[in-house]
Amino acid sequence: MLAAIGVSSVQEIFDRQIPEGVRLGRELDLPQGLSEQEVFAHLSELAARNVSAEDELSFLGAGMYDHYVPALIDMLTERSEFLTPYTPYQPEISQGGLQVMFEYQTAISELTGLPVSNASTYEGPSAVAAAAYLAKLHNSKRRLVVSAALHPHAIETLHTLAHGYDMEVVEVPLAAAASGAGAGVTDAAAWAAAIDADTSAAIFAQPNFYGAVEDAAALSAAAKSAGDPVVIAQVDPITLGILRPPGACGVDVAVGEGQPLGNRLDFGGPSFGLFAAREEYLRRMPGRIAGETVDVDGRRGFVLTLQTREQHIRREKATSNICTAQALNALAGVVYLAWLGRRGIVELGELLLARTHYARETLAALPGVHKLHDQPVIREFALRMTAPDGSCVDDVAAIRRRCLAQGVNPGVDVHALSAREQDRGVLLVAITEKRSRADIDRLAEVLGAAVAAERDQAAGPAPVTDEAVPA
Amino acid sequence: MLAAIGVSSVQEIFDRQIPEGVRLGRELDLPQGLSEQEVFAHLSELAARNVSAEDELSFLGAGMYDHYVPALIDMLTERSEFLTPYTPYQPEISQGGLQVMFEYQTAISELTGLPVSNASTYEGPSAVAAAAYLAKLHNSKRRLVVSAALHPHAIETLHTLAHGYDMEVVEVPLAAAASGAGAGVTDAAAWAAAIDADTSAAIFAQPNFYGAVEDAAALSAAAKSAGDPVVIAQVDPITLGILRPPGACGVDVAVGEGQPLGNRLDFGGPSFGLFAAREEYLRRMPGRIAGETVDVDGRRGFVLTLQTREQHIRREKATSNICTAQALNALAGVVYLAWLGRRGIVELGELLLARTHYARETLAALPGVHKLHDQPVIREFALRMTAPDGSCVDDVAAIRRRCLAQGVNPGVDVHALSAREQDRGVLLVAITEKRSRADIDRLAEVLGAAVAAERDQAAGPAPVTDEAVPA
Amino acid sequence: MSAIDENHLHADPGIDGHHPHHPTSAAAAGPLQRERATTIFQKGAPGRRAFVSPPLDVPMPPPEELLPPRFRREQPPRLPEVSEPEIVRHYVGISKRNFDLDSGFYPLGSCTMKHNPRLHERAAALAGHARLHPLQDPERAQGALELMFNLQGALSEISGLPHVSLQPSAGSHGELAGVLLTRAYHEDRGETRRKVLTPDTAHGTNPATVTMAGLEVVKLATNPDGGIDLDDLRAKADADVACLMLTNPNTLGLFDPNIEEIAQIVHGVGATLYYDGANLNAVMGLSRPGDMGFDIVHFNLHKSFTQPHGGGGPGSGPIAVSERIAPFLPRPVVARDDDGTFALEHDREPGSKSIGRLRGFHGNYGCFVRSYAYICSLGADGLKDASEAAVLNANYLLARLREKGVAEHLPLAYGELCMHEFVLSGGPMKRALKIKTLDLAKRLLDFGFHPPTVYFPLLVDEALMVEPTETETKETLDAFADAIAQILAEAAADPEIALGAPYATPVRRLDEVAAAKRPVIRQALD
Amino acid sequence: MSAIDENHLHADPGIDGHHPHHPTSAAAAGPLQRERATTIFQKGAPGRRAFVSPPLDVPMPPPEELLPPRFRREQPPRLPEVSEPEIVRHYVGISKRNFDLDSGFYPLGSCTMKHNPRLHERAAALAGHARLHPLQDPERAQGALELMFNLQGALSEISGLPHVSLQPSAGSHGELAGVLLTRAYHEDRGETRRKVLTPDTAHGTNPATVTMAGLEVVKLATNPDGGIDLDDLRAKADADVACLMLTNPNTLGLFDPNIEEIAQIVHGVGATLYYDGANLNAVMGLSRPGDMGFDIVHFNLHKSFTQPHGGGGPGSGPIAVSERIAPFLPRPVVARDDDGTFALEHDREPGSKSIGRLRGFHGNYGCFVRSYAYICSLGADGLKDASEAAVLNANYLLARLREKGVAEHLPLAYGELCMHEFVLSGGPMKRALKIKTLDLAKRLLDFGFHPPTVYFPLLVDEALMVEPTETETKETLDAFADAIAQILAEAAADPEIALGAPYATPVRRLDEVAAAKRPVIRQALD
Ligand SMILES: Cc1ncc(COP(=O)(O)O)c(C=O)c1O
Ligand SMILES: Cc1ncc(COP(=O)(O)O)c(C=O)c1O
Repeated sequence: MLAAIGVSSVQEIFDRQIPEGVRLGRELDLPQGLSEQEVFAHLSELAARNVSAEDELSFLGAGMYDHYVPALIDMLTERSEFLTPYTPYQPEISQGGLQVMFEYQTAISELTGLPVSNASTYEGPSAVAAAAYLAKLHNSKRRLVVSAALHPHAIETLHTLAHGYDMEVVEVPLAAAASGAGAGVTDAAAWAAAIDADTSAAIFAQPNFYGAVEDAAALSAAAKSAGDPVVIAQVDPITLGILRPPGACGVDVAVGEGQPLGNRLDFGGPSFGLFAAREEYLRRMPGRIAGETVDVDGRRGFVLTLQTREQHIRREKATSNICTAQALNALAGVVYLAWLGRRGIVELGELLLARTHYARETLAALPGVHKLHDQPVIREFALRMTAPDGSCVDDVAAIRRRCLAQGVNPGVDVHALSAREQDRGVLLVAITEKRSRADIDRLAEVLGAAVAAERDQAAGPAPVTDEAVPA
Repeated sequence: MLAAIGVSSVQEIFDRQIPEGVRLGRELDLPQGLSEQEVFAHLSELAARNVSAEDELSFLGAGMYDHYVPALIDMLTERSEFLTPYTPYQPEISQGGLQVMFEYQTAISELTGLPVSNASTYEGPSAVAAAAYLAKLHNSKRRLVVSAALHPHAIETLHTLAHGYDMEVVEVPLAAAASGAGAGVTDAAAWAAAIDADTSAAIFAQPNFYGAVEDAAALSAAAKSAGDPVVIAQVDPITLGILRPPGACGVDVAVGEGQPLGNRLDFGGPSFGLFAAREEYLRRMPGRIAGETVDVDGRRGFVLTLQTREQHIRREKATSNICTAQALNALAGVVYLAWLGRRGIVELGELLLARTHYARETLAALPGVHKLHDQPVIREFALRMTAPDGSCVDDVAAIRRRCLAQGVNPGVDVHALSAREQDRGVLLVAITEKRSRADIDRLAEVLGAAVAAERDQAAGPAPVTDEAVPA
Repeated sequence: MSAIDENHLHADPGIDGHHPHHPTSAAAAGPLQRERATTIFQKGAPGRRAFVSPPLDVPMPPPEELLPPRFRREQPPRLPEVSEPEIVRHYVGISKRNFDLDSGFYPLGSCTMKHNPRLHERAAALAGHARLHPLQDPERAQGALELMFNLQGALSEISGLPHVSLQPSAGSHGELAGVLLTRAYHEDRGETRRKVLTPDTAHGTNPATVTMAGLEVVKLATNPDGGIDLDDLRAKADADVACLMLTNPNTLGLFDPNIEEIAQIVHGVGATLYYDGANLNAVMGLSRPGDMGFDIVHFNLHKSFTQPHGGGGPGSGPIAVSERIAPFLPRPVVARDDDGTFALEHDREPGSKSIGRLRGFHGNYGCFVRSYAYICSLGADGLKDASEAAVLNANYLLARLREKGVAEHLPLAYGELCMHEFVLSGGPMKRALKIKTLDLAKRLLDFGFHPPTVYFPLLVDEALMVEPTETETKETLDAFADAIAQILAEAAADPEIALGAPYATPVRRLDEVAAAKRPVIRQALD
Repeated sequence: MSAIDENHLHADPGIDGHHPHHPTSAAAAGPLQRERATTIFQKGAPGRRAFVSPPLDVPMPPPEELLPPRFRREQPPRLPEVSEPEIVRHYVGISKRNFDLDSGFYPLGSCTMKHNPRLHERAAALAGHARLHPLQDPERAQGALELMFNLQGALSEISGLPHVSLQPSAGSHGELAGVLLTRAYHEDRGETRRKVLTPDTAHGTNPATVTMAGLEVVKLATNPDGGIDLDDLRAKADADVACLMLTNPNTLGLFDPNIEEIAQIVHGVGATLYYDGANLNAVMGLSRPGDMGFDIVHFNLHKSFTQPHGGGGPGSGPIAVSERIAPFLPRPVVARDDDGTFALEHDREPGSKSIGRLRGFHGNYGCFVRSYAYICSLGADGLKDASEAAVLNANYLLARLREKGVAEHLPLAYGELCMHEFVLSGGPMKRALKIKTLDLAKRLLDFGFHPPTVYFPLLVDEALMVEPTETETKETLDAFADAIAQILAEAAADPEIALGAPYATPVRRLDEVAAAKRPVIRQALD
């Protein structure tokens, strides 16, 4: 090969191209290579030092959920034909991937009740920011009004990106606990008040971060009458079998985290962000979109379409900079939805609804444990822990530690996640179809004991040895 | 569908065909069906109650070994195209499977140094019995002479099947410990003496059940000069990168357990049996054989060939009754061999040789632990445990229990496996490339302590509490 | 190309429309046909490799010391020298030259090609199953033993026979166990019975097994209804008969209505009744071999219980037996002790009547995991539903194939209804249309279907044995029936099309005679 | 059909030999072409399903109580109604309409389509990784945090920059982070710089990112050697320049020999230097962006570090930065505490300068597992070997394509040697042979190759950008070069062949204009 190139060594190829001053000239300071079995042993050892959802009874959620992933998804995503190609730039040999995108778009459109969907964005929170950018492109206004009941990561991401967009973010607080709806939902009055003629987008979550079903139709209507913003809802796709879809609630753009649809937890990624909108936003959507067409012989086929939105064509005028997205994760999503099917998504929704209700009622009956709000909940709900004097318990962490020691992870310490004052004492509990009634009862037992012990300890020192048995 | 059939119910189809007296008329007494997630949870729970080679430091072998299975094997065996078809009865749409068989046959032929191989038999011990049947078909003689150093399961299987063949099995004992070679190898004199003109086959294992490299060439030569038997060797394919192949040792038929070649442990199956022979046995071989040919347009292709040997054509005159065999396991085998490659199989052999030698020397240096024999060993070796008075320790089980409590499975208690007197006090230790020097040193430490403790206990009662920590 | 790339049920099966009489012309060659088969041994280059050895971490004594030269191999085996990417491309590539069940309809009679749920692969791959050593101490393998115990129990309940051995590796291995059991049973009673009755519809493994077990095959005739000829049976049932081996429903897809009488006759002469369980998929939860009077049953876990077929295995062939046969069962079996723990029962007592082992270890456990998962998924109701749907699908497809245009050429060989499969005769087709069953089968390849089993059972002229299974949709059955009709119509117009088929497969008809005459069964290397 | 079924490097790429001028005739239609695309929404039947719900094991209050009607969906979403076997057949079937890296050569420039070892999939699937919740307490996720920490360290060492954030989800997300960091850096110094310089060879994500980050793109010219035009740079480098974004080697596959001077100029005006790491595969262990003077680098783990591309993701785009940029990094990052435990460092102090989060949680951890496994497998020596082999392969293929018969039609656009990829110009081909780069690409499909990247970079007329990667064999490179030569020879004889290509793919050229004009982007349902 060297002779064909006309060099005497590989070294020469580099020497002739890389200036001496920027050659490394030493070996990288990294370990030497390992055999396959050694690498696998190392990665297994690291895995063994993580407590996965397989190793404890977990009620963690807050954006990613331990739903059951059917085995056929692994089989399909591991097929070379789906796993190893890149973006379908050559449609003639990429009809598989393109058709998957087209089917995915159909499924998301059906779920959201909105006519257009792209083929995926990165994940949930960044999809919110991408939707805000769509609003900016659409109306060139400067204000982003966002409910504080969004996932904290979504709000933080929006702040980061809005700086780049040269937009201002206005947060709408939660309704006060005294109000009719209880705390944990967007304050409707403040929402309406925050939206003005300069508001580019108004953003809420459904169900919101605290698990509450918001009055989406009312929020949308209020936004539209207070100004002319793009109404953006961050939705949870798994709830849309039973929940009124955003398209039927006056929402313009629906985004959300796709992980619950057949994707692994993977310590937070990769997953996918769903992104659907009303027709009028189609030509400003970010990301890939597959469209139907015909070939020269009249056969039905699919292509990447509306590419003039995209960076590789429009460069600095593109509607987004996104290039590599989450095709394989979106494949898992659409296969999952096909697996659930028209009936299954409703049945699953009803099961979650019933179990989550049962869990909320059971846990809220424990002394010192209260519902954060009274809104309906579907697969997650927030609890507030109180001290015997009724004040909120600061140290959810201590309660959680007691539960963890029993092999039960009771959910997310919201304040630890968000660092927001409003979230002190709040525990967010997620229920999937994998958490049976027996599991919920076990949580109630363990959480009840943990709260009681903390309250006792607050009252006076007492030994906790009998509970400190390692899992 | 019922209308097309012309019945009013499915029940009617059955009622019209199954006599009332043999209809079940009740539900099966089995649990009701479960959802996918429930079944998976149940199977996971059962799995969790097994101590796998992942859960302990295991030196178990004696026929199946914890070799590293490269990831690409899983990927290929899980491809629908290999996993879900059946026997390639329609060659035009089964070229993939047929070519795999052809490649497999080539690899086995290369390994064994014998020109013909079938496409797989069930597994190791039954392959020995299948080879004996080949001998019967070949020479119609009645005596099967078999070394007692075969795997006990192979000997037992041979007895079972020989009854059907109307053949007699004569076992050749191990050489006495006093002899030059030490115990653990076939007694050469007894071997020669046992073989006579009526001997259909003479069968030995290489390396034998006790890990010893036998003098295969000498055994074959002795057999041929004592009579005219078919010389059958049960071989371990993983050793054949460095060990003189059976074809070069005068062996006529080589059989063996294929599991070490890229197959899982699977609690003993499925795996595959390899079966190779000299040319003259070709038309009496059991099982499928793929052969090369051309199609009507002259393209190279593969078919199942020599089918007139087989049950579906020859029925009661078939050379074997085998039908469904182990195609997928054989695929794993040939992919593994391609992965190892021409150099890798030698390197792996050398690594095993060195580590096994190190392990044997290290363990045999422990008080009360002795080599069973001095023959070379490649990946497994037998130890004899003795009491302080030099008598053999009956209770290998007790020693093993002490090791297990430390998370180390020191190997197989041979007497527990074979129930043969000769195997009392014998521990069989397997070393694969997954067992590092550090692992071997750990075994030495744990085994040394266990033997010492047992010897102490034999000497007088002493507490063992400090060792009885659960793994 | 169609046969292996798509379950395209409505596709034009594509001979070049312009050249119907020149279907072998290069013009019709599909791309996979342009690819010449190259084995892995013909790829790569010296020095290439995928394997990287773990480090040599122990002292290395002189090689002669470890293994004297006379034991050493002189030249390494000429295995391939290929990198990992080359291996992946090679095997992914040739995999595409296979048709498979996940890609299309596979109505291979007698083989029960039902869908293989991927859950089973996931469960079987769990380390606690896949990496469990067979000689792990029973106390440390309780999950596996419980699984085997439960599976034994389920198979016992499904077959209606009290004792089960999971050991046999496949159906024919189960048959061998069964005939050896029969021999042992008779020998234990001091009898040497030499004959085994097998109907002429029997699968080839039945007679082959009888011979391997040292007994002698006596054929039984089939009556005009497709069942056992009772007169023939009565005539042959004598004191030298060890056993009658029967498949019920038999290989014609027919349930023998005289089964009770047959059992009576066989038992009347002191012989045993063996049930070839390959067709159990017709009767799960509906009728049980034990209740029919059978003494020994084998199951094909890779048929009724959906172990994937793997291109020809692995399978698993457990057996269930009646009380009188139980003492002779291969050992070990799994038993539950009084304290609820599970044990491998060896029965090594001196007086043991067990025929002994048939193989190493405990059977194909990996298959047990899958079939047990299947039984758990379906449950009592689901198993019955599966058999009902299998029989419904078969009868529906049969009805579709009894329509005008097909039935005259491919009449049902026996009976009116069928169980889970049925057998058509291609005899009239051969006479009227000049194409044989083989030609029809080959032409089906172009339509993207795996053909039915052909030329079996032997007593049917030009047999075509169709087993759709319960996991196929009505749309698929209709498309298959349409394809058959289309092929027959096409043959009526021009038999050459079918005679030259297939056209769209990676290779076309292969010269099997040449392959057998001068066998080339391995890659030549230099 | 060839393009997606086999890496058949020596195959006749098959236009019907008898009709070279009628390649679109039905005679040439391959079987996948006869199959009309049918979506999963068009399959199944009412009532069919795969999902079985776990039992309702809790009391069921009245539905209105759980969820009032006004919140309820009225009609279920019209998802498919299909059984599991139908789903499997459907997706297995359409998967076969994809070309993929495991099936053939994929020299897509700028994309580094190197082999994806299956070990990585196995490791990533371990429950301890795959089923780890992102909000698991850090003490209970030490393995994951250590992995991330080690990966941060390795990327830091490879890039020569001290601080790493793993958060960005892909390359362009990393770019966005990078430009926002630059903005934050300048703003922190009280400067509002509005301009970002990008060469005209830049990938589209660079300018698109600049706009999204609120800054303004200023284009830089390329000099005749393919590097940055230093005069243009000097002219444009002023106090309003925030950053220069550069790919090095650039998208022409050329290492900019003036990189040190460029860095000097850019730093001289107080701007930052951003390294688009898409081409890092050329220089791993050989030259480091940090040593070249770059302040910010993004990595494409799905390129240099072999995360499978998944049909267009997932990817992962970590960034590494110099000390001066470090305070602004997105949080959290993984840190090692003094006691050896690993923690997520959030930096929530009031004075925090962090630009904040770019997404939820910690980044695409599943990708980290794979790329970390890759780095462990290769090690210091292996990474260098990989880059050397990538560059060797590219130069060898370039040499083959500079042979007579090809070079006159497809000259190298710039330079003599190349790094890991090279760009040819199809301009002369277009003029002499009347076929465009697009036609050449389409004709390559018939030969079973994925075409190179086409029409990028923009400054090359009829660009063809070829990146073979290090995991391809010489045999494959030769076959590809031969195919190119053959296509050119064929075009010289008859350009219509390439103009009409492809022929052997599941569909042929598609009407993209119609697709964009009246977009149909979902299945219509009734
Ligand atoms: C009726 C019948 N009996 C027996 C067998 C043999 O079963 P196996 O292939 O599992 O050995 C078969 C399988 O093909 C069969 O169809
Ligand atoms: C040079 C270059 N820069 C940036 C990118 C964008 O990377 P990503 O697709 O990961 O967002 C690409 C990828 O296609 C690229 O080739």
